[in-house]
Amino acid sequence: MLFEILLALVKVVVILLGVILPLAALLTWAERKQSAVMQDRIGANRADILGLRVWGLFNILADGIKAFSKEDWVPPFANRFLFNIAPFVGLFAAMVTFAVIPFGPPLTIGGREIALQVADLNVGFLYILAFGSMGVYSVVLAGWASNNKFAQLGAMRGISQMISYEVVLGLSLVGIVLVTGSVRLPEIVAAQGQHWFGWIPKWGVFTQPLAFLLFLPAAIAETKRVPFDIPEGESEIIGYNLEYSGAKFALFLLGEFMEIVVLAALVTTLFFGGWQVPWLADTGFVLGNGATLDLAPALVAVLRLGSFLLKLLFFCWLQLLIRWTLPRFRFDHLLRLGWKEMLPLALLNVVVTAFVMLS
Amino acid sequence: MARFVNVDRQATLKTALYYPAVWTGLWITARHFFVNMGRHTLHAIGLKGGKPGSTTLQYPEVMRPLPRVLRSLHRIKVHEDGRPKCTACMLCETACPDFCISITPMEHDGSPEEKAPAEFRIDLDRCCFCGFCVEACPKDAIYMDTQIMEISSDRRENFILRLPELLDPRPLLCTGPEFRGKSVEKVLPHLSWRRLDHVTPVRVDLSYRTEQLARLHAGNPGTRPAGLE
Amino acid sequence: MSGTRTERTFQATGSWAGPELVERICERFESAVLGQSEAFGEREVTVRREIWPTLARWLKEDEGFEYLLDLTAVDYLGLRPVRFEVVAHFYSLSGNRRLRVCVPLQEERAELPTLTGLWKAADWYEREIWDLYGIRFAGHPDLRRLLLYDEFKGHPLRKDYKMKARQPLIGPGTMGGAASQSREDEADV
Amino acid sequence: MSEQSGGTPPITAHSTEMTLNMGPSHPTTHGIVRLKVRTQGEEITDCDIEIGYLHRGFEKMCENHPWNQCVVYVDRLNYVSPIINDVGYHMAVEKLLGLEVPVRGQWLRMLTSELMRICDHQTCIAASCMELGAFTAFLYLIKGRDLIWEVLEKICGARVTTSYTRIGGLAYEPYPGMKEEILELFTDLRDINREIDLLMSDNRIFIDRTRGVGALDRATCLSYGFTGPVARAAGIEFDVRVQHPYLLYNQVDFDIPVCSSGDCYDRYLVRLHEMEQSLRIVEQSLAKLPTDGPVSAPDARYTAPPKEQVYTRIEGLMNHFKHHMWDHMLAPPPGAVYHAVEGGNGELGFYLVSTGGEQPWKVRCRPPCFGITQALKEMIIGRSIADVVPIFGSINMIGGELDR
Amino acid sequence: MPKLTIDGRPVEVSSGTRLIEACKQAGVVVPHFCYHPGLSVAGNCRMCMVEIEMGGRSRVAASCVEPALDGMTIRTASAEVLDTRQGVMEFLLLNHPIDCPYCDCAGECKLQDYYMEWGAIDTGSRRETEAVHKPKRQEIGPHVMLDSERCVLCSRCVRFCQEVTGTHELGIEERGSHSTLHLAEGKSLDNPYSGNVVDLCPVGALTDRDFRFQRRVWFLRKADSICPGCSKGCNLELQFDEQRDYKNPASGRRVQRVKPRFNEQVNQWWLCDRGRYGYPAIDQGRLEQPRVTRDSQLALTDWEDALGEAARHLDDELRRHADQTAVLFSPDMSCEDLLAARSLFLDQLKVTRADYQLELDPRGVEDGLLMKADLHPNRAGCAALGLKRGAFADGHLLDEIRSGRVRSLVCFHWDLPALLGAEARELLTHLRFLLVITPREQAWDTLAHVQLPAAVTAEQSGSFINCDGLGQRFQAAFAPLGAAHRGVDLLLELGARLGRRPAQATLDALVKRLEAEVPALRGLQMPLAPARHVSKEAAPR
Repeated sequence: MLFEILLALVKVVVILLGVILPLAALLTWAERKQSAVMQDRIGANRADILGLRVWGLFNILADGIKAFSKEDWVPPFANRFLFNIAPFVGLFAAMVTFAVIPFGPPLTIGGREIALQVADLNVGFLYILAFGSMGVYSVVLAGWASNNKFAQLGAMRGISQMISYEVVLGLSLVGIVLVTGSVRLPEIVAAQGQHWFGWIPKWGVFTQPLAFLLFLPAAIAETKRVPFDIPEGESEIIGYNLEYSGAKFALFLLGEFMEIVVLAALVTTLFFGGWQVPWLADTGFVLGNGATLDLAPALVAVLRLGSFLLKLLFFCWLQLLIRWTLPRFRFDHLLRLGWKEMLPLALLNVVVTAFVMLS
Repeated sequence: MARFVNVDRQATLKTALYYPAVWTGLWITARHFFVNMGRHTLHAIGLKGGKPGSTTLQYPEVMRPLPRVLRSLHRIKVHEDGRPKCTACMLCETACPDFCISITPMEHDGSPEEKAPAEFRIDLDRCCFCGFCVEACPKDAIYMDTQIMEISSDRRENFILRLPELLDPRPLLCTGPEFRGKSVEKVLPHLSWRRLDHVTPVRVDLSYRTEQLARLHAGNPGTRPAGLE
Repeated sequence: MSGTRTERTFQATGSWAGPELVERICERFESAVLGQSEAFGEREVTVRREIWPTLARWLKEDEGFEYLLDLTAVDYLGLRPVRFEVVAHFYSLSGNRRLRVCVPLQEERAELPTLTGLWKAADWYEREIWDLYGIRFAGHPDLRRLLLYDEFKGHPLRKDYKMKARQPLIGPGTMGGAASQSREDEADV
Repeated sequence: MSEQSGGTPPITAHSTEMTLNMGPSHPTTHGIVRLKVRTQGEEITDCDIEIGYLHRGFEKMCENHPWNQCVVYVDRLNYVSPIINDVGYHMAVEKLLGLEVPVRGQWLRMLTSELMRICDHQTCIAASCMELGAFTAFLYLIKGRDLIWEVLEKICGARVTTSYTRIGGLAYEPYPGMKEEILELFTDLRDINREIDLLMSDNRIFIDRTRGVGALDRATCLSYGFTGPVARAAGIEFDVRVQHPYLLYNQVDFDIPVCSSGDCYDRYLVRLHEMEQSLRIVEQSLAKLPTDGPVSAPDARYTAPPKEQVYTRIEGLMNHFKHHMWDHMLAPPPGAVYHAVEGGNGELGFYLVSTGGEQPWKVRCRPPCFGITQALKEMIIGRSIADVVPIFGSINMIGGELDR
Repeated sequence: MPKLTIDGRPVEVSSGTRLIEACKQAGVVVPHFCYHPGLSVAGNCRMCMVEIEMGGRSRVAASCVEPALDGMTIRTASAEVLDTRQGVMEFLLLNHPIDCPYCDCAGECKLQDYYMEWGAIDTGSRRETEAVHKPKRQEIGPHVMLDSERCVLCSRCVRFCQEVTGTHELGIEERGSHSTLHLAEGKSLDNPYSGNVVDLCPVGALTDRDFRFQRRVWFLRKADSICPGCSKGCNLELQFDEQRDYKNPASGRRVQRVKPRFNEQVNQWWLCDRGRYGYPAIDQGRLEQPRVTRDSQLALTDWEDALGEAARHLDDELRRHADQTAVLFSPDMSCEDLLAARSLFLDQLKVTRADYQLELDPRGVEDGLLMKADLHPNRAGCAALGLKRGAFADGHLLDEIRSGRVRSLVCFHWDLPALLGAEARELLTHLRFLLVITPREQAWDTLAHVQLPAAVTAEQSGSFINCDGLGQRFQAAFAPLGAAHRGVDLLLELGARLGRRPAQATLDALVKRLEAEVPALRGLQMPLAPARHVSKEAAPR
């Protein structure tokens, strides 16, 4: 038992410090650099250590130092307590979601099977939805506690947006659950290791294409980024985090970037086979025509971990691409899209999937 | 030969579906991304001939070539013997719409022009860089071709150019707060002041001013005929 | 610069209203027309203040001048016996012609009826004229200063407003204007 | 605001309405303007527009400067298309003087004006896109603007504060190779326009944000005195270049795009198409530009003599002095003129009054975005806060000419 | 009375009128260099050519030489005339140096004006040959600088020295293009009217050494004033520039130069050098702040304090020893100041002893031309206002003090310490109270109890009556220096401290009262406010 707890702790530390935080931090850099390259610019690259610039990677450090050394200012008219905890709520919600993501196949070390997942909950799927929706509290608290009209408006928009899109989010995933027959994420990933005709992997995106097309925007809406950055809408109402500055503002940003990572991980897990590599079985590559290429189990594990990471990075990249390309929705258009267009489609998807599964 | 042409555009199914146009947009930006990344990579591995990966420049290490006509910081030309070409004719002061030029003239024995500026001040805080002074100068003296664009300081008096700086503006270049306390030699190689290379270094002869300046600073308006009383 | 000048050969670049319009105006408003001219190819009519809104309505409704392109004022202090002149530029899109109408105004009665009922554009133009020249527009729904702040003293485009006039400081830290500088050249109104 | 807008009840702690101040420094207001907005939830119920934050006393300054020094103030009216202002002002002064600008100067004035119009529309579309969140589109357009500015810099020695024209002509001769450089530039500009078209025009998010937003009917547009792209988007066929052709606009072939509904989307479309038409005008101007001849009227009374004459000959020197000295410089005969050009935002008129002095008695600029900004109130009342963004972007308010 | 037609306009002029004057009467200004109405006709510049048609024959002739005859038809701008003028301009510019940038005359130079008006054409005639060079920068007198290269040989200066001053310093030697203006052997242009040759020179050949390089003429503003230097009351124009003094207060001078103003009755076109170069007194040696002596200590103070002190003492003196109080007016004061002072001290405060003369008044040189021995501009004004009162034996102030009949004194402008000598200083210490109102810093030390700074002539509007009984108005050119007050304002303030309401509380009221009282000041034109300097026809050149 003690070992289990210790192992879980180690996993938490490794995942948090080894994957999410660095990735989120890296994303702050990637967002600037990628947008710059998209826009024919050079992007941030001035921070240097001993004249070494490394394409501006040290800007992450500089940003961190700057954000955390700025004055931590609470407006006098704000509700101090709620104002202070709001960013942490957001950060927490984004972090804990990662607990159920399987980022690699179970490893067998010393005869003991170690799942590359912090917690293999039998309700992992619900857990994600549950904690994903906790993010809304951060927005509400920040907006309300700031006691500022613009922040308030942002919070209001945030609530309706996030609550609306949770419905679509959940419904679009029902199809996956129906197809894979499980709400445990490792099982969902495992189910995507199969192939049709030996060639086409049974990834979620192929079994549930409509669900994917609905899930992606709905999930981006949950992260409150362009084109769904209405709670922020920096050119209209500046947003729910208007009164924040310094470290706490940085926490909001960090939370946002973590959500990007989580979202990428979710898309990977649910729709792109998680750690699965097409045609890679435990023993090595098995192609549709029967050809095989045997690989050492360690190599297979590394390939699968790498595959997960690669997919994760790709979806991070895609999110950034979307963020810097599209204009912002209007509030009512967003709700119309959610309730009137995506929700019926999601329901249809569930019905059709169920029908197909039944028949 | 001009016609009014209606360019109304109707909504189509393609637009109604969101995704087609969104993917088109993503494709455009992604293409920029990959093309630029490719160019950056080629550049990084040493193929410097191709197009650069970005339209922006790594300022101030890299400077865009500025055209010669660009109106930048003022300077005053000198004759071969080191005298300023300016004869304090005041036309630039007259033509200046911002009243930023102020010249104190004086007699100059050593030149055929008889007259020279004892003091020539340009208040850059007021200057709008219109170039009227250059146009007005009848002696080919004042120019705005130093290509010095970066003029910064945290003190107003640093924005007043006087005759020595106008004749050789290079010492000016260290007025910014980040350069304070550093020597010219230390600052110059870092910045774009290399630009000044095309402003030929001149031998400036300001010796004629000493007496006049001393009088100015002493507050003595000079000898004049006795008054009525 | 004095001396001989060549004859001004000016080609009209746009079409301005022809003399027949002026004839119609004279016919209709008779004695209220103070003068008319065609200089530089531009048609100008000077009228008495009394007929201002009537003339404008007539121009808009009967003569097809849909546009009130510009409304401004000129201060002829020391040049003309009547100090102010409100100048309007009308434009008829359908007939493609322009017309300038000037209304001289005495300083003591610097007031005109508003045109806001005819052109919405008149609203801001009139506010601007009030702001900068101090000419009032009777019947204007909201005659406030437009470009300057409410505490501004004087009307700066009047010729007797000195170029270097200073305004009292306002806003927080000036103790309700008590600390405002008093200078010789401060605006005196 | 509540005091002024009469009937509306004041806002109290228990009102469902609230007052929002958008501006004077608010991300939507790219230009300093303050919208005091009264909202019911997200819906705007009333609005008061406060302008004047950029009031620099343009008229007063011009009244206190000689005729030929006003150009530095005129430049800064519409700072995204300064040369059009320069041309407008100087054509008005030349009208007063009865001065004819040589053909070469006219072509150059025209082609630089059109380059400026492209800059103006680029800036406007770019800013609207950016405020809608499409940041990349913004930078693509700004990149295009910068390409033009780089040429402009070589033409007149400055990027924004051009001071390009003079009474009787231009301040600078075109530089060698200008024609080729501009034509080369056009491939890039057209690419950018195409990319923007693909990025924005069919994007439903963009269409939803702009279609049907900010539209006013034709009668209201006329009543507010709309001119330029905003009027043409509403189907009003008015363009000073057509109705009152100035310079040599009647010698080039171009279309003037017109839409019918007058909403933000149509304004965007009109501007997008106008850029292409301006490119066409520039191409034709370049083709027709005479290779030699003066760019300024060679009239000793109005234009300064060439510098080599000033340096070497007493005649030139005296002429030069007479051009610059107070009490001797150019003074148009008494009279008043109004001259309009098609600015980036519509009819840009200059009403000048001369009393025969060396300084203008009055320099009035008819700012094209004045009426349009005034109509902003009518456009946004009844709409949501989010709609302020595209509407404000599409009217292209330019603080410099609005507040003067 | 010949009747003639000038440019289509019929004109009738008195017989013997030169054509150039006839044209002027017809409103046509004929360009000219050598002609000057105050000098004899030389007819050597050939610029004033006009076309004369008479008896069917037409010819081009110099209008300064030809007398107007009945039936003449004059065309001043016909093709032939313009051609001639252009030729003259080309000829004059042939050897002219390229000097405008450092020639003080630029801006009021007839060559510049006429070139733009009549000769704006560059014929390029000097392309091959080198221009003739002549001596430049010659100091030919204490006030005048000569540049022979710029000279157009109009000979106005030569004629002035012959005809007006009769001193014959200048002449023209050599011939043809080598003709040069030069000083007569062993002479220097140092007559007391030498500054006038600078005004006469139509180009930049003769320039003012005092004004040399001080300020370009197109920056100057002008105000009509009267010379306060002597009782002649010459009309002059103060040319000043206030715009720049803030930048360099040490060397800033407000008045840049003084030019004569034409007045047929007084000075015609001329001005003596003493009046012309006396303007530094406007800015130098001025009392700029009120001074008060307390406990034998001289202290600078503000107006509030100084006026209070003066009023307290004066009130005290008048209440207790009214008969021992005297007022010494000054003939330097304007009539308005005098009236205000009279109304305060004589009419309201009932001071019984007053005078405006002093026994030791220095007298200047008197010549037949302009200079007068009486160095005060307004003695006649003082007389006209009847300022002598009480037993004040004709200016013998010292006797009065010595005898104890005067124990307190209000002294205007007079520099008593300088005029009266050491003995007087001793006497002045006997005074119980001494109030001094003066624009000048004077060596009163602690003798004066209160010194109040007043404005000088250039700083206020007012009027003088000259030695011939002619009343003349002048205008304020600029604000008083430092804390100085204009005389009228100062007296009104002082009166208010003493609880007196003046009968005439404004300058306008004073002017009206003066017009009613003094016949010489009736119906005078009020000069206009200072104007931007227009050099062209301001002083006939």
